[in-house]
Amino acid sequence: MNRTSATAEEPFSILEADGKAGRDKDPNLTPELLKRLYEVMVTTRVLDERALALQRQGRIGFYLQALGQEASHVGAAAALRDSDWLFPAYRQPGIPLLRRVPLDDIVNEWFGNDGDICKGRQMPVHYSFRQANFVSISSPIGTQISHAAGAGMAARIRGDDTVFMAFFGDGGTSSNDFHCGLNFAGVFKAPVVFVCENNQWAISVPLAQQTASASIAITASSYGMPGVRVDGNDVLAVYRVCKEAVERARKGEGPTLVETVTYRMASHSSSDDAARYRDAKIHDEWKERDPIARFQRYLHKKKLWTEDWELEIHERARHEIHEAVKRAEALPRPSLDSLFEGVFMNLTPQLVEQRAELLALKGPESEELGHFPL
Amino acid sequence: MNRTSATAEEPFSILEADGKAGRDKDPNLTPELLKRLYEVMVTTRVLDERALALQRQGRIGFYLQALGQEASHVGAAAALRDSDWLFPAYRQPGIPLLRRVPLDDIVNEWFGNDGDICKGRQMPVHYSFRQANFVSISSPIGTQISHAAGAGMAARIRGDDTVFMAFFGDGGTSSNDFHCGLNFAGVFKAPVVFVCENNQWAISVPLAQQTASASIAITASSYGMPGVRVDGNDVLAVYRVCKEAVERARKGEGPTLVETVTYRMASHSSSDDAARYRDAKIHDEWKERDPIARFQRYLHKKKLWTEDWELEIHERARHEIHEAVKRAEALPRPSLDSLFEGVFMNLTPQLVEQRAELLALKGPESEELGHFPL
Amino acid sequence: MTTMTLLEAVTDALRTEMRNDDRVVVFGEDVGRKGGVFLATQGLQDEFGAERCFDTPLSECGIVGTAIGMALYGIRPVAEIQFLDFIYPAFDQIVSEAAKMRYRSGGEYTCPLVIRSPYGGGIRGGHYHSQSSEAYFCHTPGLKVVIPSTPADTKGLLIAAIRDEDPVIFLEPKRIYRTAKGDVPEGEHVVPLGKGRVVREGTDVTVVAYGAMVAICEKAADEAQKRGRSIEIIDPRTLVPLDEPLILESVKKTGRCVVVFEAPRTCSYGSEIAAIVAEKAIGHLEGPVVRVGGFDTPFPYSLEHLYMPDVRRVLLGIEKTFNW
Amino acid sequence: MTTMTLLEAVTDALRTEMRNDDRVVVFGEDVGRKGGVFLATQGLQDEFGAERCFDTPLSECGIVGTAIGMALYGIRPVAEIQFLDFIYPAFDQIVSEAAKMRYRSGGEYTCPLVIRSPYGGGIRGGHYHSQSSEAYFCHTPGLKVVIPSTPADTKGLLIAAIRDEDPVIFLEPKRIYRTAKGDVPEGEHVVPLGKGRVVREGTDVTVVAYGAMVAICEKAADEAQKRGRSIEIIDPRTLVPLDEPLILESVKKTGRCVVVFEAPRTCSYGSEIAAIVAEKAIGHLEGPVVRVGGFDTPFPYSLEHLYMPDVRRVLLGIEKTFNW
Ligand SMILES: Cc1ncc(C[n+]2csc(CCOP(=O)(O)OP(=O)(O)O)c2C)c(N)n1
Ligand SMILES: Cc1ncc(C[n+]2csc(CCOP(=O)(O)OP(=O)(O)O)c2C)c(N)n1
Ligand SMILES: [Mg+2]
Ligand SMILES: [Mg+2]
Repeated sequence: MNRTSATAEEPFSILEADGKAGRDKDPNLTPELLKRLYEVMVTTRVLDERALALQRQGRIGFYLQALGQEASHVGAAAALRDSDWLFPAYRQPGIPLLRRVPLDDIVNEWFGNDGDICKGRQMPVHYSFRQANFVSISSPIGTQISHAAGAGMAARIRGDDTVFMAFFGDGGTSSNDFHCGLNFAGVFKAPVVFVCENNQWAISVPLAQQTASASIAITASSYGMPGVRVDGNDVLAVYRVCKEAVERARKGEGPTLVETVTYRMASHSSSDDAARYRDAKIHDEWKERDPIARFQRYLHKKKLWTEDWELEIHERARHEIHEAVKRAEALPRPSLDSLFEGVFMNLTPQLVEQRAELLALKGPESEELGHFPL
Repeated sequence: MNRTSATAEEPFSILEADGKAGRDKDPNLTPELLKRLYEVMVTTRVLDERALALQRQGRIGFYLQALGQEASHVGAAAALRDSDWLFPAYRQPGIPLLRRVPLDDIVNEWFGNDGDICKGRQMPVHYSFRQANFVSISSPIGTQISHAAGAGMAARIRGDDTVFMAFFGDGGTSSNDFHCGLNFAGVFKAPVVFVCENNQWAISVPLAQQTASASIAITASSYGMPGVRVDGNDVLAVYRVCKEAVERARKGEGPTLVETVTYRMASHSSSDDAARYRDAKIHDEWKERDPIARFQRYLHKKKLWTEDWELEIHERARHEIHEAVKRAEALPRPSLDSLFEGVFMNLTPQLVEQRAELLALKGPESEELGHFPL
Repeated sequence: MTTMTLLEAVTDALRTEMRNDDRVVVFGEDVGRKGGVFLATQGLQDEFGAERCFDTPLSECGIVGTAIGMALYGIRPVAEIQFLDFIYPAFDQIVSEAAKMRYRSGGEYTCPLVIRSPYGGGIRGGHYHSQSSEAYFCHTPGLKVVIPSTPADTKGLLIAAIRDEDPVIFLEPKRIYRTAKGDVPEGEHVVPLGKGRVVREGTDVTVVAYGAMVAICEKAADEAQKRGRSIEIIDPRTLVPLDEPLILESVKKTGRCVVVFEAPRTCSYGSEIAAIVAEKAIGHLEGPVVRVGGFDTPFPYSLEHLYMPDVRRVLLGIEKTFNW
Repeated sequence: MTTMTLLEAVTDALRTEMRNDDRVVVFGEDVGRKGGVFLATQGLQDEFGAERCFDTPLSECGIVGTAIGMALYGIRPVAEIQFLDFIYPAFDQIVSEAAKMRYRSGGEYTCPLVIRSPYGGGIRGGHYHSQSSEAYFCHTPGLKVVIPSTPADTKGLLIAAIRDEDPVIFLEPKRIYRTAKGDVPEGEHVVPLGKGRVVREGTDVTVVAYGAMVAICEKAADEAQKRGRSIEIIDPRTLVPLDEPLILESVKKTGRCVVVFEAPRTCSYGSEIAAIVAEKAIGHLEGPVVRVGGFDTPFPYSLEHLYMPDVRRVLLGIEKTFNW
């Protein structure tokens, strides 16, 4: 009578080592979409590299890479319509690119300058892109999960057919909001696709210390929704699985939990050194499964990839980022006034008074600050 | 590739309608234990009735019955040794009786008088019985779940073989602490038995609005532990399932989630009227499965039950409660001084000052208070 | 005008705004079929259907988290937390998300939502059904905090809160849910956030009080009057943003200030009022600024009537501003 | 005596108590193998094993909830919250459970545990890695709140906190983790909770400051000295319970008081100090009690250096107590 714990099923995958698609599995996407996915993934990698370099040069304060996870989030988000909403975590830099957010909007955020949409309020990579239905990112892990559930509930109440996609990591599954967010979504049949990018690590904590569950996907049954494990380094597989989940959601059949099985190739962030706690061997194994190289072989086989094109993507990305960085560095900090704006829609009398206090100060501003996280 | 949600398995049960035990299922408990379980269950019911009557007469401020759930919690707790710890919710009144807590300690708590162990700090039924390893109950739903996990972790660290049992309701499974408590217990293999008394309702919210999961037990796999569904109105089944879980825990094999499927026969509390939101028909169906009547038939068959004995239990319970109430009502309120004691181990200077302020007051105390919850 | 209780005014406000704006939805634990444990949402599910007035699972974290998601998407959530004592599982969502959404996104995303919750002592609810934790929310930039003390203000302020473009914590003094009765305008009635109310005029001492403490202070003022003290009572109604001028002008007139509140004293809203007065009206003060509040202990059950400020304690506080 | 940084003093205190009492266990996110994101627990897992220094899943609620369970069972948990900004998922466990356990159970069950967390601004951490939320904990009866400002105090207070029979929130000013250096006694070193420290004596103004603000105030005091103002600086060290006499006597001597802190102003600990002074030293005040704190906005990233009190703002605050 004891229901013992389930074992993890193999992640669904399509792309084989040699670049072929598994029998009967190829979603047969249009060449345009295939090329677009590839371009975004490569550009994402270039962007990530450049940003980390800027951090190492002391030009921006912090950065967080998605190295190795490009297929996982780009493939998922590509399953949506542009009118669908995203509730991202901080490790999906490819999504703004996919949604054609201007590079300047991305780069200005790193610098927290006067051109930053967020007015320099948050650390780098905590984007907000309303035009792209990309909801403001915050640092506390997991909180966006119940937001997505709520937005989905709202769309149902309004009778809209918008679909919502929330991203979070394996660490995020331990959060309060994972539990209540999936629970509410299940009970209210919210049109949400929950994408857990299981990259095996939460900073220095490995998956086995995060949960005793055999997989993330099986936790879906706690919430009465389907759970799917998919190879997160296989952009076609991720796309296909998410497409099905999106369709279900749009038809009013409720939420899905998708676990993309992948690996965090970089350190957690620019402040972290994974060599302190992580085995290099496993790292090398995952390198073999690089999502860009795998997808490249597939495109190559389909005659959609050439070396020239590859070079072109790299060149364009480097150039455009370079230009955007140049413009960003020329911009000043947000104005002192801006410090008090947007706490509420209107300034309160108290904030007006506090602003006056600050404006009245004379003498040089002191700036003996430390570095993150020291 | 979509893992669709599991369906609920039938709860394990032993007692059949006619009082027989299912084939090969009878745990063959000693007559002493069988009689003790019955006596505690019946006494619990008498206690509950008396307390509610006191509340209706305006002699105590609040009460919460366990009508219909006597087998579920008494059977579970009976699987423990006295040295094992309990982290109860508010609907397990039979456990203090099982652990032979003096009636005066129970009754004084209802009155919040000077004899109350808790010094009148909490509403009725929020007991604490250190002597019985029965940890202080609080009102916020679910918080005790992670306490039990932590105590279990501590015992493992110390190398003790204590086992811990936490109780909570179906509503409690939606709490933050259900998720993190079971998660930590799973990861650290804490020797804990989590008992969810699924009585189908959380005040006026039915199970289907609480979770879309097919059952509570299947959520165990999210935490890498076994989950068991058991007939909560069948004291032998509950005992047997919990006994196995306790053994597993004691052997270092980790936690178990037990779902006792039962029904809240009474209104939520003395402040509630379930007729406002609940169908009487289902109620009647559950009445057929009354846990005391079912167990009585079994004992009767085993020649362990007589009408005289039944009367004797009732008489004794009524009499002893009556006497305890008489004594409790004769006791004064806790002293004014006590208001400031126990915030910390020692009074702080601030509390000494605040106490002096209160002691210096002259004139009659005002007492125009409302009733709970109005 | 209709005479109603404070509790009825809550329902009236919700009904009025649900009729007025179909984006308004009401939800929480037991608010649907049962109509709430205090019956504040009674009748709403019948009138507006289960899509707009519904029960949730037992998770305050989920209630507030999903409310934020709804507000982001553009509807107007009014979430009930059954007792303020149970709001803490949602604290992260309130403090880290609702309060900061507009600021952190440079105004791209906003959180117009209302969290309603009964608060305060006086109903024999003991430890966990009696607390006054307004200070936590007042200390959090980005939240507005509102506490009414009369039925008319309840309706007007709750409607204003629902229409506000920012998150509002709306705390209802449950002790006077049924005892506070008064005339309430029918239909539309808005009391703007940020404006306090002079409950009664006086010349000798300014007493600042809100929620259930206002009525206690009125009784104390009657008593004080008999002893020749003229008391001015100010009810700020909105704790954040505060109507500072109203309080400061009064204190400048009377030269004395007592703040009355139920919460534990340390870092309370009473401390805040005292600090403002000590910073901005020091030249006019003729005595100490006195806080009459709860004690720095958890909330008790049996001795509740001693824990909460009563007429005796308010009078003693008033006297302290003269004799110190 | 050894010279060490404030951060090293944290590690030293933990190591000392773990050697001294085998009931002490240290855990949290990334505290084990990695030694914490600030490396405060570096070396502990090597010395004491993974049973006594271990990583947890990413759940502050679970960290504190299980810490309470451990404390109930009789071991001595020292839990790390990676940044104070991330403590809110555990707020219910802290406020409803740890703080109230002793009181609600009539003393039957107690919660001797320590929650350590880096707090405050100054490391370019922006919105969510910079907040100072001590007031929430100070407002909660049943919690002790400790904030050191020197390496020696850090060690002595942390050891005292671990030995204390009640729950202690121990906040570490991360901005000065590596910049504050000083002599620290080796081995046993206990600084009793509830006793403040006179950082420097002076006659004209009392400045109350804690954490990273103490050093800023010392610089400001040097500046003020040049302008002929003699500043007395008091570091309360323990915010709850507070060493009130130390502050009140100083204010009675100087007649002026400025409180310096990083948190938003409303309902802050700065407001509390101001309220105490306005209540108990009013007759000695020669000027307003001035709060120099963070602003009532969320914490910014790019303008962090303007948000936090600096020497300029402390000096302005001091001047306000003279010219008002
Ligand atoms: C509530 C909370 N606790 C702690 C942190 C600190 N922190 C930042 S990222 C992180 C690990 C997240 O791991 P995971 O969810 O797996 O995402 P990944 O970084 O692997 O993409 C932690 C602990 C935080 N941001 N929020
Ligand atoms: C955190 C929290 N939220 C709300 C409440 C109010 N409340 C008290 S009991 C209850 C229902 C609990 O249902 P369940 O867990 O199924 O236990 P049962 O009463 O059925 O035994 C609610 C909502 C509470 N006590 N704590
Ligand atoms: Mg991860
Ligand atoms: Mg239930």
